[in-house]
Amino acid sequence: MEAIFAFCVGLLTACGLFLTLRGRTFPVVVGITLLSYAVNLFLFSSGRLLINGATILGQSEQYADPLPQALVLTAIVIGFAMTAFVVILAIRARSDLGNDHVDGRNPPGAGLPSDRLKEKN
Amino acid sequence: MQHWAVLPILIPLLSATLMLLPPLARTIRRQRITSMISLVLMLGSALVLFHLSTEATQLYQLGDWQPPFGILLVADRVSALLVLLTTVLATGAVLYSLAGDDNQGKYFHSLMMFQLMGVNGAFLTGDIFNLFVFFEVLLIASYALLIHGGGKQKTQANVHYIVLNLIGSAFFLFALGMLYGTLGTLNMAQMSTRIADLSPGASILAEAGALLLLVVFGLKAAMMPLHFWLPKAYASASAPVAAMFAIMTKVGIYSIFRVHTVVFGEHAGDLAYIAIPWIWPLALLTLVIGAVGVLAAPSLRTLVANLILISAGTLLVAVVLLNTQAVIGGLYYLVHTTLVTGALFLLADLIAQQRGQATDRFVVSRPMKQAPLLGLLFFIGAVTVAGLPPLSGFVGKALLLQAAETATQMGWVWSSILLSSLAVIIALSRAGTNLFWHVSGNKTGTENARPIQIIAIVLLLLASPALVIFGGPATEFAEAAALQMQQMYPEVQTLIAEGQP
Amino acid sequence: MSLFVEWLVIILLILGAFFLMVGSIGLAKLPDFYTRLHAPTKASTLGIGAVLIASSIYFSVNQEGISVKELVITLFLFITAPITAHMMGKAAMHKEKQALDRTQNQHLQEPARNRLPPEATEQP
Amino acid sequence: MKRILPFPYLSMILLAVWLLMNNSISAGNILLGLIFAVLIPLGTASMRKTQPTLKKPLTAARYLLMLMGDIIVSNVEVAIQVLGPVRKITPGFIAIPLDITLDLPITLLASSISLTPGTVSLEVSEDRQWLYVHVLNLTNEADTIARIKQRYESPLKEIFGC
Amino acid sequence: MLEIVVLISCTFVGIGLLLNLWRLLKGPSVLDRVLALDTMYINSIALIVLLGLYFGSPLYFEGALLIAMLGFVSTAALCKYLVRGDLIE
Amino acid sequence: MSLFWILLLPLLGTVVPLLTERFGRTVCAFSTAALPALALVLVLLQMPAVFDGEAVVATAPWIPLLGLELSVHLDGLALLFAMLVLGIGLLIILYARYYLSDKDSMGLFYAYLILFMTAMLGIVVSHNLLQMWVFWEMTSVSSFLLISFWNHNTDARKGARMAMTVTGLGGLALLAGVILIGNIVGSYDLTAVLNSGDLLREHAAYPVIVILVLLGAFTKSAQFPFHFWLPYAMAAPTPVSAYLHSATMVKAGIFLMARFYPVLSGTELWFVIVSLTGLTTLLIGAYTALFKHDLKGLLAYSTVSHLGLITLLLGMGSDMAAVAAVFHIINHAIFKASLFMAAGIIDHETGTRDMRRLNGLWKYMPYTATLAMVAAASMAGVPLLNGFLSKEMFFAETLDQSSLGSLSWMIPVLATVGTAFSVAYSLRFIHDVFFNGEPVDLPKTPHEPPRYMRLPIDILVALCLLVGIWPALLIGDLLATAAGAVVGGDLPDYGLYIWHGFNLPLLMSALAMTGGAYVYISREKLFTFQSQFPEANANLIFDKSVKWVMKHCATFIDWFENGSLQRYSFLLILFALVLLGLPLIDLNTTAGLRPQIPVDAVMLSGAALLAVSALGTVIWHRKRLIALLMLSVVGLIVSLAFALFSAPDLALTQLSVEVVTIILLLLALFFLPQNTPKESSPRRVARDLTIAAIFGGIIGTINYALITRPLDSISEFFLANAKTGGGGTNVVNVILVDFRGFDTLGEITVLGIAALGIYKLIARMGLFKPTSDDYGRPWTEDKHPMMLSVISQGLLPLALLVSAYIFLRGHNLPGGGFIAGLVTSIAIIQQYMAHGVDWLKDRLKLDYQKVIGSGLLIATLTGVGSWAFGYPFLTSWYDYWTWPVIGEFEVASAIAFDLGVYLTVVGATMLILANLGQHTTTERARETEHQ
Ligand code: NA
Ligand code: NA
Repeated sequence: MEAIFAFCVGLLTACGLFLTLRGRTFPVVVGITLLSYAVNLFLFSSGRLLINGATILGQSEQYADPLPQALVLTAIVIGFAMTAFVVILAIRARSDLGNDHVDGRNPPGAGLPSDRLKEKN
Repeated sequence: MQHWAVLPILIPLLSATLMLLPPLARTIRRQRITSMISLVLMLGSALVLFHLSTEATQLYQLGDWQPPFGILLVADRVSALLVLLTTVLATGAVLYSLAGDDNQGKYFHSLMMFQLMGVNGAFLTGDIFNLFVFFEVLLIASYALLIHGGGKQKTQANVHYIVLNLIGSAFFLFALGMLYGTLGTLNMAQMSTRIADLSPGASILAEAGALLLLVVFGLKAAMMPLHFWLPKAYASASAPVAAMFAIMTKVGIYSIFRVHTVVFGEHAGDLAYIAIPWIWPLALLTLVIGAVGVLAAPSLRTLVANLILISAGTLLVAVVLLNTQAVIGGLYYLVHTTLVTGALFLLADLIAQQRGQATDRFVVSRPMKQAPLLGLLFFIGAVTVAGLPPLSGFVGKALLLQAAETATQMGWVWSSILLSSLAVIIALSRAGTNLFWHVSGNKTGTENARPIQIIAIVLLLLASPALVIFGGPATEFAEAAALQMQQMYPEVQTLIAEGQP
Repeated sequence: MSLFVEWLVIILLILGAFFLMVGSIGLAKLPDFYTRLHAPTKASTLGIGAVLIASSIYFSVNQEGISVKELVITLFLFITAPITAHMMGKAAMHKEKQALDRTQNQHLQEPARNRLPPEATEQP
Repeated sequence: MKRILPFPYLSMILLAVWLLMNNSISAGNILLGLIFAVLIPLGTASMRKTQPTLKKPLTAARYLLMLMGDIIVSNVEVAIQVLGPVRKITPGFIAIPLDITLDLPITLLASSISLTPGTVSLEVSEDRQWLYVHVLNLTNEADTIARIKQRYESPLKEIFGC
Repeated sequence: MLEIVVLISCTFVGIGLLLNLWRLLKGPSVLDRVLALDTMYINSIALIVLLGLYFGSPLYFEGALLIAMLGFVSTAALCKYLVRGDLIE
Repeated sequence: MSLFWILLLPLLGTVVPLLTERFGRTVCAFSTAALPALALVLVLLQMPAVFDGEAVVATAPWIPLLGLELSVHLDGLALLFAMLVLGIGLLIILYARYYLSDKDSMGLFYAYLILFMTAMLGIVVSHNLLQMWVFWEMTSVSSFLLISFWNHNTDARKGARMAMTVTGLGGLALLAGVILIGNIVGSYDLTAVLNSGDLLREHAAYPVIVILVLLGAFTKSAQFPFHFWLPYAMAAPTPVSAYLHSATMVKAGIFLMARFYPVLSGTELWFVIVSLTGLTTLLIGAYTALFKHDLKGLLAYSTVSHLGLITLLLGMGSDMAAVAAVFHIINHAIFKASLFMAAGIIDHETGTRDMRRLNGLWKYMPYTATLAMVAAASMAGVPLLNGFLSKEMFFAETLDQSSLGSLSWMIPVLATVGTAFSVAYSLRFIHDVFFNGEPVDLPKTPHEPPRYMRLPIDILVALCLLVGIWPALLIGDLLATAAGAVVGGDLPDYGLYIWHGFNLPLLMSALAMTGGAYVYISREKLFTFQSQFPEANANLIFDKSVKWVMKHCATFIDWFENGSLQRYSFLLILFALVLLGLPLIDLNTTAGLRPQIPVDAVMLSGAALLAVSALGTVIWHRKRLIALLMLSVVGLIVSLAFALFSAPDLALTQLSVEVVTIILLLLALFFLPQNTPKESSPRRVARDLTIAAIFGGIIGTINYALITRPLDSISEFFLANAKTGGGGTNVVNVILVDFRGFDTLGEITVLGIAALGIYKLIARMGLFKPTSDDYGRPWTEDKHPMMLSVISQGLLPLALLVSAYIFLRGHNLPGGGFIAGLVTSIAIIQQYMAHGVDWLKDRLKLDYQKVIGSGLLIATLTGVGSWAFGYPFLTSWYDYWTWPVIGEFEVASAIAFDLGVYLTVVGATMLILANLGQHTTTERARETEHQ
């Protein structure tokens, strides 16, 4: 299982980083969210993986490492706060700068920010 | 039970919180008073802590839990000094803001206090995850402060600043995972003792973690090539905020020092000083980029922002030289540069206000209403920051030059530091002559600067002559602090030892 | 625990899991959105219900005291599932989802979307 | 009494749910449950639209049981239809004229419809006169409508006395 | 015995989840994907309950409860977004 | 002790003029002169002691760690220069009293002047090299102020900047040199340094030291190739020029060479560099001076040339040459000061300095003319004047030296040529100004200046004559002691006579005289010859080159910091990648020895779900809503994973955060474009994919290596003490609220701050409001679907009950304040969605800011509470109580803390979401009104 877990963490990291390297705010936000999933799983697993070992005293035979869990909880909350801020900032940036490019300027030859989806049915 | 060590964190937290609640939340006036009162209290407690730390390192076990299990605050000379420095800087910034900047948007005073809490926490904590938490506190506060006053530039700069720092925070957590996953502890003192005993495989993982931490701290410290966020962010921030930001890069450098020269210091076996070879070239490059930026700067704010880069590079040099003299110079220089750059940000704002359309750009403009006064302040600031005698800059610079030991070190360190100083001299003489003397038309429009603003700037600038006049005691303190800092938290080690059955 | 109870649990579990799977199959298989809408809203409710009851019985028997908290979840699902379906149907009509060709009374979509009586729009 | 318990039914439900969740009827839990059963309705009172209250609790109970049965049946039906060949299915829209006009009953009706035999309520006309439903396998439109009306609408009408 | 049954049920639910995923990827429309997500919520409730049974531990119940509550909210939010754009107005 | 007063008095003197300015010019001038005069007296009082060779030193500690101490001394050299600096300084003060116009702020001028005087004095009397450097730099700074005194004209500003830059460069070099010397000698104390000449000369770093020190000296004393700044420094008021060119600034460089002469000279390197530089400077200066039409320009270049002469002398290496150098320092100071003052008078009286217009001033101001002519004659080296004597010595020395080996004969020849030119420009100064026909349309008709304006010149010219006639009597001892200090040993015996008999030097003088006369007579040809060469304006060139540097710096910065976040992020990630990757190369075995968990079908399908949906998020990232759906699947699976791997609390938290995030992103998406345009070039996409993939691979590898290795962590402690110490069975929760409650406090603070910041962001935010959905359809009319709202209001109480339940059990079972808070917020948000802002506005009166505040306050005060019992911040307390009927129950301070968490979470989340919702609604309402 460890291998699969590590693979997923790596994949999430890769996907997250790729999206954070995009040029528009929304994909970047999504990327950062993916990245934070990867980070949380990674930090969580630094206490090693254990099944059926919830750290509720008296409920399990052996216990997982509770410390990383606590750390990840903190990390999740902080991550949430940061995401929230950056999301709203994205809106603000678009209203201030007129576009949603991370650099505040539409690169030459960029398609219209809101070109319509071709909806299949 | 002495609580001094925790006060620099609690006082701002409490006052910031109270300012969100009635009755204080109602009027800006009440918030201003609260803010000033808490600053006075903080100055007081910081001074006491500073005094106590010279007698013995102040350890504070939060929740009364034995380290390494609980979070421990460590107020040794250095952290006490930095807390004091932060408070002084904040006092200057807040005083300045009272002239009206604090009313450009909501929550200014609360956010400023939160920022203080974060910075002080980062300086005081002895626990690496707690360090992360305080990093986030000071970051989120800075995000919020950066947009204070509004405007496109701020928004734009903020986007870059935040995204880069979010990636940085992610890396921080990766690194923490690697370190906890190998060392099994978060207490920095205990980490430092465990590194040497790691199995080969684990020690490589720990090394990876340590190096990743360098990226994180380097980003905060604006170490090249992670400095890109800084110039725009600092140049666009509103004056008091920018002044306050002068301390933020120092947090990164302080962390690099703690982690990469103490925790991963000489006791770390194979991992001793792993990061140093990386920092060497980057420190010098940071200096160079800063110098180039200073020469390229089209406006005073940008110039000062790049001065921050130069100071970051200089301090990194102080880190990598790995000797006491360097740390002494570094500490002295840190205090000097933080206060003077802070003052210059404030001054740049006044200048911009009095030059009308031209603001702080180096173009011909109408003469300033208070040219002589501002000119004098600018002159003092410029001489100080350029490291020209008789003001404080030269002492730190000379101490660092002396710290370079081998011929190679001298070659690199001296050339980069001295050339960057030359660049600063050129740029500042140019800036000064352009801003104050290259004028046309007559003084119109703007009203005089408010006395409180001048007081704030003077307060920060006074440090410069003081640091020279009392250079003897100052450097002696720095020496004591340096020697103490290079040891591996002896007091904490004993405390941990007591805890072990 | 007694054999009877164990078998009860087993049956309930298999049943529930089966219905859940059927629901998902329907989601995957059915031809248009409106028909797909049926599968989860119903199959799921029963599937989940069965599984929950199984767990309720299991824990009531295996631990001191009864375990009926599962009922709360069932309650929630039965309250919310129809509303979810309603909202999605609303959205579907808003998006003018083409219903399966052989669907009867397609003309009703128009008034339904605008929340008007059927007479409001004449028969085609 | 009305001031402490503005919505007695709600309070009862809350207490019940509380005890269910805690799996215990210890005195302490009952006390806590009571506290919440009183406080929460009071706290949320301002956010409640007035709804018709139960007139016939027993009918309501019977209605629920019947619904359960229908759900089970409908699940089997749907399961067969899903697993069987899809080609046979002939879906369709129907518009059910409503006699009940109040929000809560209509909602309950729509929910019942959605939960039971191959039907999903899609929309209610703005004038509360029509309920639009999608039928998975529409064989006889009139029958279906009639069946729904008598099997679900009339009992609901009774229950809420409207 | 029970363990095996639980595993079998888990597999059923797992298959269900994979089918949902297929619908999620295939679409064709956004709504189909929303529907797929909603079904996934349901299936994962089941999965968590089964997990609890498997471990014989009641600690996972709240997880199921939360999904039941929050899944509804997020689906409702998505639908509201599709028909009105603005969630809170 | 009194020695310090030599420095302190002038230092105090800087403020005097600023104070006395308002009492009138004369008062101001004399009060200003008082303190320097006193200092001069003090210096003179030390004279006998110095002549007796006593060590006249006073030291006080300053910054020991830096090796910097306050240390003042007077040896011969210092004495000589101190006298020049103060003496001539006083004359300048007097002169400036009349020179300055009423427009000029006299107080400021004097203040700068005295500051400069102090700095210069500091250099010469310093006994500590670092301290000397400090004053050295102070002269640069204060001269900047003086040169730019008339800052309204461009030349002044540019000249000042140029001087600052050049001398600044030199100063930094000098600092390096000084520190290098200090490192070698182990002290900056002058005596110590002067006693370690051999040590220094033999040290490997000697060449570096010499070059650095000479760089300092040459830049300051305008030696080739740094000579160009000096002529432009004359944009300063003439008194300043007179001072800078005679006794100070430029002489500082000479002083430096003289100071280090005993320790640094005496090597090939020194001789070659110094003598050649001196010679070149001498010639260039002398030649250029002749062609300057500006009176001060001529004098400026003559200064350059004479400084070259002195440098050349110091480079010859014979003790006698050193004596000559010192002698010429004195003489040059005297006549150059008087000449500049004369030029100033002429400028002052005629309103121009252009010699093509200045003619025949003899009949307008005969007295001044006489003085100027005598001084000029001295400059030319006419017998009976002091200039003659030192020039003779100079010639003598050029003859017996061998600095250039076989080419040494060139030096006397070139020296003669140079002197010839100096004769020529002196002649021009005399003839072209005072005779040579009638003046050409002068702005004013000249006449003699006020008497006291001339007094300084009287004194100096008198000195020229007296020294010229009775040299030994007047300055014999001074010269001897000064030269002694330079040579650093016994002096050769030399005679200061007017008449040395007919000898080669005399012949050289004669040649120079006649040659000079001839050059001047045939100047027309020379001028036409010279006019072929365009006159290079060093000022412009320098300014251009600085501008060039700045421009290229700017272009570089614009290229490097091009404002592209994508580049910045890429570099950040790349950097991290390198630092992470390199160590791993040494990692031989990835897998550790820890037993691993077997895989089953469900786990696999879960992993598949995660992987596919993650990839889906990337693939569909342009269709934002779909990406969002994929993202929420990822979140769902992650929380399931947490549940599977024994972290129920994490699962719950992840779930609730998940939903809030989705709602948030949906709210945002409405005001952002629905789709991302295709704009990344294939190369960039490939690049990003590569780096992302590699990074992901590395993280995965590390993660695998990590979790397959055994770990010995501190966590046993938490398991052991959670119940006994923290009073809870949910260890994670106990860690959060107790062991590491401080983290949690910080965490909720972050949340609170974020909410405040977001409030700031939202305030006064304009909006892009899509009028139709993504497919161009108008939105439905039905804002708040009836059934949804009916059910929602039924759900609210239930949700609140659930959150209460989750909150209360948190300490012992999965749950806690944070999750409860999120559940509550979601329930409220649900109400907003179902009923709308307007409906809730007057029904739900919660000030979320207050909620946050009180939450933080409660949490903090809970922590502070433990102080009352003498425990540190956040020390927890709990106890079990037993009540009739109720039975036993626990009361723990952790609950209060958790309540703080709960409130903060609710407040923050609502402030973020509801506030955004409200704002957007009101915004849209207003917009629609406008339409
Ligand atoms: Na003439
Ligand atoms: Na809204």
